Amino acid sequence: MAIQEKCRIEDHKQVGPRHYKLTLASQYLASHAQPGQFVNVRCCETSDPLLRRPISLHRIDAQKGMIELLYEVVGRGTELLSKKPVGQELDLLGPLGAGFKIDPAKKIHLMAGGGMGIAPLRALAEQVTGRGSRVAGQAVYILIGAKNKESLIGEDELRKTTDQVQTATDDGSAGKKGVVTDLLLDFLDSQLSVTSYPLSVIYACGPRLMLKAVAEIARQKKIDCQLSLEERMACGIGACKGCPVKTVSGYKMVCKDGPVFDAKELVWN
Amino acid sequence: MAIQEKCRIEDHKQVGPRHYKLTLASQYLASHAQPGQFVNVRCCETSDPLLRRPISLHRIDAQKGMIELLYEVVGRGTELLSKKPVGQELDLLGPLGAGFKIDPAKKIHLMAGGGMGIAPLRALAEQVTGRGSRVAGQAVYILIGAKNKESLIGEDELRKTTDQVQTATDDGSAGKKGVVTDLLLDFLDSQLSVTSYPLSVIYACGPRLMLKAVAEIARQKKIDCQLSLEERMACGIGACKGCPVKTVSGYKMVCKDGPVFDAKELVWN
Amino acid sequence: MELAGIELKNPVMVASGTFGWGREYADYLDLNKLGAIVTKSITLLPREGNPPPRIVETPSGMLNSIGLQNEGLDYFLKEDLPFLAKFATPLIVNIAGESAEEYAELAKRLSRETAVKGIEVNISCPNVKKGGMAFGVDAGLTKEVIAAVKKATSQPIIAKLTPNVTDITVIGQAAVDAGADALSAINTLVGMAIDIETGGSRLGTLTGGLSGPAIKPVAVRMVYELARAVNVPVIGIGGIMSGGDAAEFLLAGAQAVEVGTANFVDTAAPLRILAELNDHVHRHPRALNLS
Amino acid sequence: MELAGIELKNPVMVASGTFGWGREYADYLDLNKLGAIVTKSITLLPREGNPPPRIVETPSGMLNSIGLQNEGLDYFLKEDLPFLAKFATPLIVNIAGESAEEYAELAKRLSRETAVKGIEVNISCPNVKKGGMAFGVDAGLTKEVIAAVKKATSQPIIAKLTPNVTDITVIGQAAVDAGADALSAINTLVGMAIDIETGGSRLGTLTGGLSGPAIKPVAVRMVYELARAVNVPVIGIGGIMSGGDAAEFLLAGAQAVEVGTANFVDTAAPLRILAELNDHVHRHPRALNLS
Ligand SMILES: Cc1cc2nc3c(=O)[nH]c(=O)nc-3n(C[C@H](O)[C@H](O)[C@H](O)COP(=O)(O)OP(=O)(O)OC[C@H]3O[C@@H](n4cnc5c(N)ncnc54)[C@H](O)[C@@H]3O)c2cc1C
Ligand SMILES: Cc1cc2nc3c(=O)[nH]c(=O)nc-3n(C[C@H](O)[C@H](O)[C@H](O)COP(=O)(O)OP(=O)(O)OC[C@H]3O[C@@H](n4cnc5c(N)ncnc54)[C@H](O)[C@@H]3O)c2cc1C
Ligand SMILES: Cc1cc2nc3c(=O)[nH]c(=O)nc-3n(C[C@H](O)[C@H](O)[C@H](O)COP(=O)(O)O)c2cc1C
Ligand SMILES: Cc1cc2nc3c(=O)[nH]c(=O)nc-3n(C[C@H](O)[C@H](O)[C@H](O)COP(=O)(O)O)c2cc1C
Ligand code: FES
Ligand code: FES
Repeated sequence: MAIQEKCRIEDHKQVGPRHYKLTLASQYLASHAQPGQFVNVRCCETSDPLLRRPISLHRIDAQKGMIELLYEVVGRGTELLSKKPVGQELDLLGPLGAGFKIDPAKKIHLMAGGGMGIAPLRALAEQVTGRGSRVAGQAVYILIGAKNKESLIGEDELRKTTDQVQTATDDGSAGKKGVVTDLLLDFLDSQLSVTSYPLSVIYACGPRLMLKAVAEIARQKKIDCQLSLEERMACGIGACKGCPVKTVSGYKMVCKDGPVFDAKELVWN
Repeated sequence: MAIQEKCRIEDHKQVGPRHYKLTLASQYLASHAQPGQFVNVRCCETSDPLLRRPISLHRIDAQKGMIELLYEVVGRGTELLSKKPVGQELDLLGPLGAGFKIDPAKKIHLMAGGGMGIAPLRALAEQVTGRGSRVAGQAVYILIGAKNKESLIGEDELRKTTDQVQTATDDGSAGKKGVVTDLLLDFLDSQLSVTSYPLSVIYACGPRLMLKAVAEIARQKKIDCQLSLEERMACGIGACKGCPVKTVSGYKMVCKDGPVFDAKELVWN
Repeated sequence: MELAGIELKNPVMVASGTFGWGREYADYLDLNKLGAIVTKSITLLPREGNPPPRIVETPSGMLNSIGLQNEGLDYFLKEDLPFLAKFATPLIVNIAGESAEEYAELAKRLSRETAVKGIEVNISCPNVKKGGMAFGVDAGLTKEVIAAVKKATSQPIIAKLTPNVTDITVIGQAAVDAGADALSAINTLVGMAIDIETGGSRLGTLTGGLSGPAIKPVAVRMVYELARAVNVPVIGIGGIMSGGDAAEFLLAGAQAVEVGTANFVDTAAPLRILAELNDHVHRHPRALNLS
Repeated sequence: MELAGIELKNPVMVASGTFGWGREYADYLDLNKLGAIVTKSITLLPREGNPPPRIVETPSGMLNSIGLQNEGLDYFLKEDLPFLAKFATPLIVNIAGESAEEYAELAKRLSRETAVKGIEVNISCPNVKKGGMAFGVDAGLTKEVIAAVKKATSQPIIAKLTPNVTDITVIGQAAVDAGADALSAINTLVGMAIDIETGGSRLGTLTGGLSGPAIKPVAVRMVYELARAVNVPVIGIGGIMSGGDAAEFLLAGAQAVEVGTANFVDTAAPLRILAELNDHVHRHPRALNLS
């Protein structure tokens, strides 16, 4: 069950050119949220901007009663958010949506993040590896794509969760020159045996075109694949029918039925 | 001439229950503003609240290149303003309007402020007394009315400019129990000889009803009187015709023709 | 309190399409405490709705182009009504159709349900190609639809009006003449938002419906006009975010209000607004002073 | 650039009533750089305007009830025109009247002035008891006023339309049929704000005109509808605060824009908006993709 709650800002750091990490105190969210779920954040008290902003859970620490959000300033809502000082309270609604599903039959976890798409992958990786400590028989590989070196956020932190982190940038200023699907294809073709495919699962989050390409790769290679989608939202709780995504069984709501969907369910156009 | 300018916040202090003093760096405003003039302040960058907020110049310090504003949080604009930290810049338009006129023939300056109406009187008192040091032959008396002790703001500071400060509160929790016009009447009747009336001038700023009462007293006693009015504003520069006040020669604009008017000009209803 | 024969628990209801089927908000507030629940518009057959994006934020408002996505009447009766029937709060079902016959059929079948206490007739949805607002901008068609619904049901009928007209009192009067027991106003204003990068609409459709605080001044004005023109109760809708906003509509002549977009911003909105309104009314027992 | 026979310096003009007589803004920006100056509405005789308060802020907008306060045509010709004539910027004079004859008389006398390059006919002011919007909500009266003005002048005529209508293209077409060389849209939406402490209007009048970012989605939609319906240029107005907003109107089909309420927020608004627009157009040489 989700709740609407005012949470104290415990930490708020700039971690990239327009990127921030926000730590919030919430025993409820920290104990109930699942990787892939999100919170709907009220960025201001006046009516402009009016709507909440959906942000994924980047880290979920039940022990400390803390959650972390990782976000990029792209417009007015996130701009206002970035100005909020430590100590102030933030009005959150969450945890919302259906997160990633961890299938115990899968041993190889490939996580592909494009841009800010890496945000929910940290929580996921920590969940799979038991919050930081590696779990025997479970391999986590993280593939990150970004525009350039500066916008490659969180790599070091992800390495704390798995030593298998590969990066690509559009301009080659860090990691491989190329996009995250290049890394994925390369990995599947040269670092994973075809016999491991049934034991593997791909989780991806990022721009729509990237997700479409990942879905296509997964389909071709017959690998299970879960995608975290984005859509403009109003309510965030399935009430307004504002955030549809086309699936094989008609429109589903990204906020409620997702944001994580099985790639096989989705209809691209 | 007024300009639109971003000014750095040099100091910002809470000085009462909902009252703040804001010090801004602006050589231009500090050198050009006259007591009774105001600045039109942009309280937020988004479109809600949309319009600027008019605030009087509380102090004008050409030497330091600083101005001070004294304001009360009464709504969303002033609320947002009160949150602005030192170091941030504030978008100001000013100095605007016609301020108090200091007539060299007047020797006795009676200043009556109700509530936040004392804000412009500080600058005026400092002007009359030559910024803090008493000027021979010029007497400045300041009468302040407020709801209660807590909202009696700036008394101590005003005493630095003149030792003639009298106060009244509605509930008698400080100074005399009563309103500022009680102080004024009392002063005129028992502390000033009728022969001094022609050498005297009353300046008043405060709620409309108070100003109306002050105007009536001045009319009866035949004392010159200047009143600083308030009206809802949009442009602040005489362009929109949004802030009319009825005068003997038709509607005039508070922002441009005022905010200070000769009491004789005004038509009350 | 009673409004057009419906026993409201209080004057603060939730607006159609902004509160889902109640279920979605049940975790966040006690549905028993609402003035009434107004459902999202229901159509005879399931509707898939419009392509995404369906939401664009605008200054102090939002455009939506949902397009009446819903599972249709049968599904509603089977899946949603039993849930809603559990609450002590009166249920008002909002209906939309492409013809007067469809509206009548919906009304007829809904009035068989004892849980349904009133029918709000949406003749003002701007997001569908057929029906919806096309009725509500035309006094003749308004009459036709409302008269058909009136014949089909003995339930109280609320005609929900569109603000996209020159004179809302003409449409309101037509609805009353045809048998509407109350009017609700306003539905959304038709608006557009263009993506300046692509040159295309920022919605999946060309236009959408504008709601939220931005439209409140227009809504208050239209409610005021209606309340003076017709002799049935008017329900005020449009940009209500606070008890003060609700009070404004009541002062304008509304007997009750519906809270819409505010639900998205604050899941507790209707009950917060009710508490603020009660508090205000307490401090101002009687304040109505419009010339 | 040329618009309906007027040589605009660029597509960003200032909107009537929000830029005074130019003079008020001369300290803040170079009037020579504006696309055109549109004056506040001028009436034949002086008008005192409405009682205060005349301004109420609303979410992302404002209501005004100025009521066309101005000193009348004679005063304008004597005191304001000589000042405005000094600038290289084309001058468009906005006129308002209580009858077709008054509009015609204004147009006739203004067209004798060589400094006047065009006449904007305000048939959309919501803040006067007679004339104004009463014309602009009625296709017949619109035709009557515009035809009278057309007969009285050979200057380019811009009919300024009200959004408070069911179908703005009907009024727009009527204006074009009667001889309008261009249309400008929109004037303000009629709105109300009630003081919940007193129960009275927060304006000195009962209603006011809503302007600012809040109305932009409605304005863009109406400009889009007009641009597709008529074969004269359309000037977009309503809530333009940035170059992006201006671009939105151009993409919707406007040939130029007028900046209104933004002038109150930022005295440099029109030139900032022009710079931002040029920058945008530079990055997006051709982006127009509305279905
Ligand atoms: C389920 C979900 C989880 C998300 N998680 C994160 C996260 O962890 N970190 C992060 O930085 N961002 C995340 N986003 C995207 C984030 O919600 C948007 O960047 C944010 O809402 C933009 O708000 P704004 O006011 O700053 O920008 P706006 O001014 O509203 O828009 C600026 C641009 O941002 C894009 N945008 C705006 N809203 C959305 C939206 N709801 N979905 C997608 N794109 C949008 C649009 O392209 C728009 O042009 C997530 C979105 C969803 C739907
Ligand atoms: C020339 C002038 C000088 C002023 N100087 C000062 C000053 O030095 N210190 C100070 O604290 N205040 C001053 N004011 C009043 C100040 O402008 C308002 O308090 C402020 O605009 C309120 O903004 P808000 O958003 O906080 O309140 P809002 O939410 O806009 O309104 C809250 C309440 O404040 C009042 N109010 C709002 N705007 C105005 C206005 N323009 N004039 C009068 N009352 C208004 C109304 O009663 C309203 O109900 C001055 C006003 C004028 C016109
Ligand atoms: C997302 C959304 C969906 C809506 N769906 C419906 C609907 O199905 N039927 C209807 O009559 N009104 C619908 N409306 C209109 C609202 O009920 C209400 O009339 C309007 O939004 C104005 O109120 P507000 O400003 O408080 O939101 C919808 C509004 C929104 C924002
Ligand atoms: C204070 C004010 C005064 C106005 N006066 C006039 C006027 O005299 N004549 C006119 O045609 N329009 C007048 N308007 C309407 C504007 O020109 C413009 O059409 C409207 O405000 C919408 O644009 P905006 O949202 O950019 O302000 C006025 C608007 C405002 C806010
Ligand atoms: S945002 Fe309302 S249904 Fe998803
Ligand atoms: S505020 Fe515009 S004329 Fe005074």
